[in-house]
This record gives sequence, structure tokens and C-alpha cells, in this order.
Amino acid sequence: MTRSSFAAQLLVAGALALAGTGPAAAKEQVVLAVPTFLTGAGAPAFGVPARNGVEVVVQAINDGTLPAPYDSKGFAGVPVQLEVYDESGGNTKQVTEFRNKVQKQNVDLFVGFTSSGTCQAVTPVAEELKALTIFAVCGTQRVFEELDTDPKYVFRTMSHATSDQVAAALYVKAKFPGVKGYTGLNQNYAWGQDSWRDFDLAMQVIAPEAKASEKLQWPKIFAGQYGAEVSALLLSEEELVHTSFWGGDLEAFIFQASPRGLFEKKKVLFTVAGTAVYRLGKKMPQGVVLGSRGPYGIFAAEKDDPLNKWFRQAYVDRFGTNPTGPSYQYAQGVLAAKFGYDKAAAANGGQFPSTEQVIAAMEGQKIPSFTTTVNLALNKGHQAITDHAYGVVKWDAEAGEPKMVDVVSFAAECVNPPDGVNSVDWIKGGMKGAKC
Amino acid sequence: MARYDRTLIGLALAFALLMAANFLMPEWVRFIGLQTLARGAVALGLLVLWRTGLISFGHALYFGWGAYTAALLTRAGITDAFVLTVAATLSAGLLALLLGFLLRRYRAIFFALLNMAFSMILYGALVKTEALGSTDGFGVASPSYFGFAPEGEAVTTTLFAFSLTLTFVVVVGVHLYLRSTLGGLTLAIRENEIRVEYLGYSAERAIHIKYVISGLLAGFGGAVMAMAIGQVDPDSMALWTVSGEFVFITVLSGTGSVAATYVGALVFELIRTYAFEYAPHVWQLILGGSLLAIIMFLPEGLWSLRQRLARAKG
Amino acid sequence: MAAILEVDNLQKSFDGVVAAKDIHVSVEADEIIGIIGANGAGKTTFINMVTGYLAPSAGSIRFQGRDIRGLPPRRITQLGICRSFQVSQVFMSETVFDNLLTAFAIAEVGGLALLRPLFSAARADRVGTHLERYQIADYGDVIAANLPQGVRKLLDIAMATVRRPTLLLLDEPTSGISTEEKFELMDIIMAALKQDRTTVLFIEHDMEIVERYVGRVLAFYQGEIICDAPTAEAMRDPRVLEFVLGQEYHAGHRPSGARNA
Amino acid sequence: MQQLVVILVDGLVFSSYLFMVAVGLTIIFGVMKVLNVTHGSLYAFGAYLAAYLVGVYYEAGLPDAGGFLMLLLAPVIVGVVLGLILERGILRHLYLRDEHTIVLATFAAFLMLEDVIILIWGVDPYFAYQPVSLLGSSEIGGLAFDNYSLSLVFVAATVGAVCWYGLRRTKWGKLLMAVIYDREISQAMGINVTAVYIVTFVLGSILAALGGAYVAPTISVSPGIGVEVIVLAFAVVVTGGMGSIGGAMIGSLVVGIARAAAVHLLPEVELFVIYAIMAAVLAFRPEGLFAPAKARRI
Repeated sequence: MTRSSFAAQLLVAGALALAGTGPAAAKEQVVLAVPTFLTGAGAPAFGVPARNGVEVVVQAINDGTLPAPYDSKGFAGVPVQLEVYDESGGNTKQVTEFRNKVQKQNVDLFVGFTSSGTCQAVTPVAEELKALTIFAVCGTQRVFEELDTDPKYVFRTMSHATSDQVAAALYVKAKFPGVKGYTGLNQNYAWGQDSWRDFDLAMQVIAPEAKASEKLQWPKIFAGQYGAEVSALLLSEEELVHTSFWGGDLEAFIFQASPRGLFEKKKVLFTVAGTAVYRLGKKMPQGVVLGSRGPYGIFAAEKDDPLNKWFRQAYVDRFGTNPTGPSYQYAQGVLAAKFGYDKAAAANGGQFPSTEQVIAAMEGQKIPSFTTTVNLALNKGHQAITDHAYGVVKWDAEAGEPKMVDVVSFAAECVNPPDGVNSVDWIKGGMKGAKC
Repeated sequence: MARYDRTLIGLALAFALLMAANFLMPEWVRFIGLQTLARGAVALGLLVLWRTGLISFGHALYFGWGAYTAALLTRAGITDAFVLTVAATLSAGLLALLLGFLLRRYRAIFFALLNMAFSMILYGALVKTEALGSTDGFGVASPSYFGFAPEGEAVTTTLFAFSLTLTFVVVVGVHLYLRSTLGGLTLAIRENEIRVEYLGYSAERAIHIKYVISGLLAGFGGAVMAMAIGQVDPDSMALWTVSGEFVFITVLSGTGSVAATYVGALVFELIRTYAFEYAPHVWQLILGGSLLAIIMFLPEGLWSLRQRLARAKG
Repeated sequence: MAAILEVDNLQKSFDGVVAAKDIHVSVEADEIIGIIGANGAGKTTFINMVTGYLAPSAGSIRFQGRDIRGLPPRRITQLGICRSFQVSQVFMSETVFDNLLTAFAIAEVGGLALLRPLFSAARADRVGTHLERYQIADYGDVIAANLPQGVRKLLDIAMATVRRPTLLLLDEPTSGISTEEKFELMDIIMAALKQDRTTVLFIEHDMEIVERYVGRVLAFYQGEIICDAPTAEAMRDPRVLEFVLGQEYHAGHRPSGARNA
Repeated sequence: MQQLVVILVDGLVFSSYLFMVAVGLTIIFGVMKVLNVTHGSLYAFGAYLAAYLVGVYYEAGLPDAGGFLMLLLAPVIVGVVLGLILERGILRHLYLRDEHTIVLATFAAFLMLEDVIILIWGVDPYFAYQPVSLLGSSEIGGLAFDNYSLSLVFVAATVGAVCWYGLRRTKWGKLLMAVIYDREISQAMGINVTAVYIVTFVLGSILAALGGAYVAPTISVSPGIGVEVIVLAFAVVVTGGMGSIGGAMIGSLVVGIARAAAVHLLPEVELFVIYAIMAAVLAFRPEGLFAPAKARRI
């Protein structure tokens, strides 16, 4: 390639970009970009189930085969063109990609993002480029509490990670009242560090009699070898082990800890193991407590709601496995988007709405989803609060699949702070205003 | 003599053209341009080292160091782009000066890999530090320019104009350095350190100087990248693969000219952008494939291509 | 006349093996001294120590009254002791002209002056005259790697003398040169060095060369100087005859003779 | 006391893992002076193929013991096939170029292989836990350890011994050492350096894949497992001394035991132990604990 041909490329590409920036009138299709992990360690646990969930829902949306209230075709009647792309490769690349998608490929909206880091990197760009962006998963509460305190174009359709840990602490209090001490095994990176911090804070409020261990395990993320950690946990006095492991690390840890009887010796609390429970099946240690970042995946198995039943059926029919948390969470983001577009169109006399109209239609709404209401109650109506649930895994021999028993569900208002309160301060302050 | 002048004129022209283009190009192109300037600067530093036959597989160390320096300053409320850039550049240079005392004693692959090892230490430290957001990193406030804080599209336009101007200064500086006696020493050192030593000059000192220059340039690149992205994080600023990208750009560009480095950086950005757009599932395959193809079929880098064309024209 | 180089009781041993034993030498300005001795007698070790490439185990080296022991080669070079090498140390891929240009550049400038352009008309002139002096001007544009052995030797010595050294140490300037060329080569070198009144110490195996160009001889044997005397005298010294010349006349002549055949 | 025992056991197990992961890298570096970035890919391929074969094997309901053969079969296949492809297809064209160009080529190949793995095996993880369950567990210092992990110590020791013997005592080893010592001279002495390179690279590849294969039953074989390994192996090799098998052993032991001790005594520094040791070594003995100081031209 030579300089001149670069110039050519740039001109062509530039022309494309300019051509795209026309008026939204006579919309032929809505371009929905869905960033998720297609490669790397995040792919099996999050990326692929999430993509599958989105594909199922988007296809149904275009065919108009979703149950009510989403039974109309497309977004505001306009068919959706799905653009799934890879979220791996680091923030620099993700920010670049985000800009390219908006300015070069004229994406109308984004639904997705799993990594907290990427969400934080993308948020200011989304606001700068005025691109409707619905975070479906990423955990960190910093997005709206520190980074983007006056959000306009950015939404999140599930509660942030703090609620996972609050719910976990509440579950411990409810099911293991006598617990004297708890220790932690968390990956030494942002997600693990935040998860432990919030859990520890919540425990201090909810179960002050229980003491946190002095020796917390912080293995490197993707370390893959946990022999020493398992020994250390077996030797520790605390009877409860908190871990926010996910994906390959989680599965490796289970394979290495099971033969050594850790799960018989200790009460182990997995805050995000919902992603692994179907895949591990029988190998999933019995009697461990786990959560799935909300009433998703295995927690939705028995939820008898038409939308949910349809989703599970459609998903199993298409992929032969059960939908996991991320499948639900991403699909839920798409539902919220459809909700916004349809409502805005109605308000717009049936005309296809502008992004700003969609935003207006979404802000502060209670959006019906599969197993919970997406209640955009926080941060000026941009941050959702959703219900939560924890339970104990049990292998159901005759059904030939794992089941959740001893499930405790938590209302969204019980595990989330009221609007205007920084979540960490809320926990420290004794979780005032929690409606349980 | 005349040859050098032509390079300078060429650089000046390119500068003028790009500056004009800045106001015409669509924003995403300008953004690719910004990253080209950032990565190009690091590659330029590697070029300076490479002239003596040394290459570093760890310059993400200085790139990340510069980026985080700039980011931390914005955290402290200092947002003036000029201050950020200068501070980042100098601090990275200082780090290079210190490590240089150790590294200047090594050559060939050992030099390359010891650099890599040091960059990994920074990476580990960043991941470990919750105060710096660990793997999430943290945001960089959008820069101001001597009190002027642009809005909307002007944000990137101004940043590009700013970075382009500094880059021009830097590139001219490096060019002058390379044609100076000290710069000229490079080949001599690559060929015969004993003779250089017995002519009364320390080869190690010459190498140390180059190393500091490369550190300064990498720090500069890091600052530009941090301001462009608006976020710093270990994985895209200090991971060893980032260093690998820099080496790739250097090899892709060849040692022929200071300008070639930036062309190389641009090619890299384009390959990656298009691979990612058209093959989201196998973009690494495409990227790696093109790297490999270039290494195998363009041993002298793009510059040789230019010369081949010149010869073809006759 | 005052001695410019005084070496006292110099010792060097490489883990046990003695390479230099209580060496005492005093060199006066304008002397031309030949160093003879069998291979491994310690000749090159001696030069390496004087020029700072090797650190002596003991003893002192004083140059123009100051102690230079333990200084790095570049400092010693700057003080005015230069050397050539048994195997020419030149920049193989550069032309003869560029070799000298670089050499002059390094020799002439220090500190910030290094930032001035490498090429300057004045410097080019100096290179020109230097080339003339060593009679290799015709080879100016030839890449060093393609030079005939003798010319490369000259280039090596030319580069060693860009600083106009006070004392020059030549390590076998004629090694690998056929006998008939040897004298021509040495004539050029000596003529060039005379102009600067450079004091010369050179290692030589060929006694004809020694007898012709040298006023005084240092004979090395097993790391010691067994004889330090005017040439003629040294040539008659029984120990020199036994330990040096015995082999030297073979070592020196047979190879070159073979080359002639 | 109990803790000390446990630390030692954990340390040894982890050291063995590190050694298995690092030895292939250091051999290739020693002989070819190339940091083989595809080492991580070879490790991943080894793990994937092993997990795949083990799965197939037990699906077929064949005798239990045979499953372990799969763990040895997989790396040989990967090492020979992929190793040859890489060496013959790419590296051999670059031997005349700068070392860093070759490193860069392996970096490019590594990027490609990351995706090739997904193209071949998809993103869903593979599990091969059967061998671990089969071996059961035993008690040391009052703690249960799974025998599979313990067996890693013996496997690593064997590999180390074989490599050492192979290098010091066999004709091939002597040739190898000659090439390590000086490529040009050995070429001049009529050693077929090309052949040495091929054998070395395939050998190193097999060892890399063996590391992956042997670890496969204890992990979730999923995308991205190769990346971490490069860093880990590199840290160990730098610590021990680049290109020295003894160095890899010492490096593994130092790093492995230090890490185990950290996990038990001061867990919050665990992540940093490896880097800290590497840093210390670099600061005081940059050529590594074991490698002889590199001769410099001045």
C-alpha cells in the first residue's frame, strides 16, 4: 500500500461518513450495535450467551413474534439491523471502535458492554457524540455516581454491582445467621476489588457480629492455578468464603477445590457463578450459594411469566442450552430500547422518533422485562434498579439439570439506594430507605 | 546536505497539508489521525534506538508512564494540554534516564527483553493499585489550551491541531539530531564499539542518550493518547502487547526516514480499523496476518517500497 | 629529556595465569620502540593495559606525569595515547571517507558540539589531507569491507591518529602483509607519524622491520621484559637470541616466504 | 509447622507448573536467541487438543487409565505439526534478519493463532476433569491434596532430568550446546544448524504443549489461556536466566515457593511477588540468577 492509496481510502471512508449524516427521515432500518466479548476469556461466560440472547430477541422483534407488550414489529415499526462486535482488545480500541461505529457506520444505538472499564471509557464519548447507549451489564456504580452525574444519552438497564453484594449479605444474614467470620477470594482487578469492598461494607452493616478475615486472597486475574489459595482457605478459621470469580477462573477454581473438599468444609458464596452453573452441571459443587447478578438465568427457570417462558423456549430451541444471566441481561437491554422507540413514536404521532425523543420516552420509566421490572429510578432516570435473588445449587437428578433451592428474592428497592444517594455512602450510612 | 533540506521541506509541507485537512476530515478519521500521532511518536523513539541496532520490547513502559502522568495531572485539576504533554514527556524521559544506567550495558535481544521485563513491572503495579482504578483505569479530563476549553467537535479538532504542531516540532528535532554528529555516531556504534571507544567517546553514553530520547518520545505519545482517548488503563497503555505494536510499527516503517514512522503508524491504525470492521470475529487473524506478510515481504519496511517505486519510475 | 610514559612493576594475571610480571618501562618523547616476543609473551596484554582495555592487577602507569591506571580507554585516548589493532577495527560497511569523517567528528567535538552536523566542509578538508598523508586518497569511496588488507591496516592507523596522539601504540601493523608490501606500508606510516613527532611503540614479529625502523627494543618472554636495549644491542642479547629470535626468525619469515612462493 | 509443610507442598506444585510452562520457552531462547511468543499459543493448543481427546476418549467409554495417554499424545501432535508449520513456514525465512524481527513474527503468529483456536474449537470451554477425579486425593499436613496436582511435581522433575541429560550427555545435546555457544563457529565446524533449529523448535513446542496438556484437566480450557502463560513463563525465564534450563528450574522454584508463601502469609502481595522477584533480579543480576554474564564487546 502506498501513501496515495491511503489518501484514497481516507477520502472514500470520509465520503461515506459524511454521506451517512443525513436526516433520520424515512428510516429504513435501525442499526443496533451490540458490543460483547466475542474473543478472549470473556467470550464463553458473557459474550456468547449475551449475543445469543440478543439474536433471539432481535429476530423476534423483526418478525413481531414477541409476546405483549413487545408484540409490535421492529423499533417503532422500523426493522432492526443487528451489528454485534467484539468488546475485547482494551479501552483505547473500544473508544476508537465506538467512534467509528457512530461516525463511520452510522449506528443508531448501542446496547451492551460487559466490562466496567470499557463502560467508563465509553461514557464520556457517548455523551460527546450524542449516541444513545444502553449499558446492559457492566457493574461499576462509578459510571453515574462519579463519571457522568448528569447523563443524557447513557442508560443502564440493570442494577449496578453494589446491589449484588448487598443482596449477598442479606442472604447470608437470612440463611446463615450464626456466621462468625468470612473471608474472600477475589481476582486482583477492578471487579474483584469492588465486589469485596461492597460485600464487606454490607456485612458490617447487616451482620456486624461476623468478622472479616485478615488474610484475603487476591489471585491475579486469569491465574488459572489456585492450589495455594485453596490450601489457605482450608486452613482459615472463617467458615464463609466470598468470591466474585467468573468464567474460566471460576471453573478452574471449582475443579481444583472440589477434589480437596473445600465445598464441604466451607460455606462458599459465588456472587456471579450463574454463568457456569448449566455448563458445569453435575460438576457444580452441591450446596454452594450463588447469584447471577439478579433474577436471571437459572433463577428465571421457574418464573412463570409469558415473556420469560417465550424467551427460554426460543433460546433453547435455537441454541440447545438454557439462557444464562448475560443472555437475559443483554436481551433486557434490547427490550428497553424497543420500549423507548415504540413509546417515543407513539408520542411522535407514529413518526420515527429522534434519539432525543427516545431518551425522553425512556427516562425514569418502569420497563417490563422477563423476570423483573427495569425501573429507571436513579441518576435522573438513567440508572435502573432491578430485583435480585440468591439461592443454593442442587443437582436435580430426574430433570437432569441443576436447580436453585432456598432461593431468597429481594425487591429492587431493598438492595438499591434511593435516588440521589451514592451507593457506597448508602451502605455505610446503614442503608436508610431500603424497602425490604 | 541538500538531501536533509528536502526532508525538512517535505515535513513542513506535510504539516501544512495535515493542518488544513484537520478542518475537512470527518471526525473518526481525525481520531485515527490522533492515534497515529501518538503511536508514531513512540515508533520514532524506537527508530532512534534501532539506528544503533537496538530495539525495545518494553516501550509501553514509557508510553503508559506518560499517559498516566498526564491523567493524574488532570485528576489534580491541571488540564492545560501543554503542561500535561511536557510533564508526561519529561517524567518519562527521567525514568528512561534512570533505567538507562542499567540497560545501556546490554545489547541485542537482551536489551529488548529487559525492557519488556521492566514494562511488565509497571503493568503489575498499575493493576495492583486500586487508587488508580486498577484494570479499569480512570478518566482523563478533556484538556484546555492556555485557558481555552473547546466544546463538541472542536475538542478533537483542537487536540489534533495541538498534537500535530508539537509532533512537527518533535519530528524536526529528531531529524536534526539524527543528522548531527551524535546521531551520526549511531551506525559507527552499531558497527564497532571498540573503535568508537578508542576514538575517545563512550558508546554506552551515546546509547544512553538515545534511550532517553526514545523515552521522551514515548512519554509524549502516551500523553497524546491519554488526551485523545479520555481514559487510561493498564491493558491498553502498559501491556506487553502494546509494546509489540510499537515494534511492529517501527519495523513496518523501516529506518529510512522519520516521516515513514508516521506513515507506518497510520497503516497500522487502518489495518486494525478495517480488520475490526469487516471481520469482528477474526480481526486478530487479519491483523497478525498482515504483520506477518509485511515482515516477510517488506523486509525494509514501507520506505523500501517508496524507493522501489522510485526505481520503477526510473 | 623527560619520560612521557613510565610503567612501574606492572602485574597482570588471568585467574592464575601470569600475563605480565613486574614490568618496568620508561618511554621518552620522539622514541620509536619495537616490542618483540613470541605469541603469548604478553605484548598485546601490555598494550591493552596501557590503553585501559585491561586493568592491571598491580603496578602503576604514568603518562606525562599523571597516573592513568584504571582509566577507561576513552579517557586515555583523550589524554593522547592512541592505538591500532592487530585486526583492523574500522566501520566495515562505511566508505573510507566516512570512516575518517566519523573518526574526526568524534575526536574533534565533545559535549554539546556533538549536536552540530556530522558533515562540514572544513571537516571534509581535514579528512582529505589525512587521506593524502596515509596515501589512501584513491580509496576514499571504497567500502572498508572491500579494501585490500594493507589499505585497511593504513585506514585503521589513520583513524587511530586523527587525534594527533602524543603516544601511539601499534599492535602488529604489518601482520598479514606480504614482505615486499611491509616496507612500503611502514614507510608511509612512519613518514606520517614523523610529521606530528609522535612517539611510537609497536609490536612486530619481523626483525628486518624492527632493525630498520626502531631505535630501541623491548623483548617480552612469558609476561616479563627480558631485554630493554638499543636495537643492535638487543639483537645480540643471548636471552633474546634464545627465547625470541629463536622462534622469531621462523615466525617472521616462513609465512611471508610461503606467500612469495 | 503445618503451615510450613503446606507452603512447601503448594510451592512445589506451583513451581512444577511454572517449570513445565517455562522450559520450552527457555530452550528455544537458549538455542535460537528468540523469544517465542507463540509459546502461549502452543500451550493453548496443547491444552485444547488434550481436553478434546480426553473428552472423546471417555465418551467412548474406554478404560480409564488410557485417558492419561491422551495427555501425552496431544502435545506430541501439536508440537510436531504446529512446531513444524511455524519453523518451516515462518521462522526459517527470517534467520538472517535481526533477532527482534523474528520475535515480532512470532508475535504476529500468536495473534493469528488466538483466533485460529476459536475457529477450530469455538469459544465454549472444554473440560477434561476425569484424570483428576480418577487419581483421587491424599492428605499431607492435615490437608487434602489432589494426587493429580502432586503428580505434576514428578512430571516436571522428569522433564527437567530428561532435558538435562539430553543436553549434557547425548550427541544431540552436545551439538545443541555448541550452537548455543556460537552459531557461526558451529556452522563452520560443519554442524547442520538448520537441523538443530528444527529439532529445537519442535522440542520446545512439544514442551510448551505438554505444559498446556498436563494442566488442562485442572482448568477450564477456554479462549485466552495462552496470553497469561507467555507473561508467566517470561518472568520465570528472566528470573532464572534466559536460555538456561537450570535457570528455569531455579527461577520456577524461587517464584513458586515465594508465591505460595505470600498466599499463606501475606496474600495481598501475591500479584506482585512474581514481578517483585523479577525486578530484584533485574536490578542486581540483570542476566538472571543462573545464566553466565554475557560477554560484551567492550
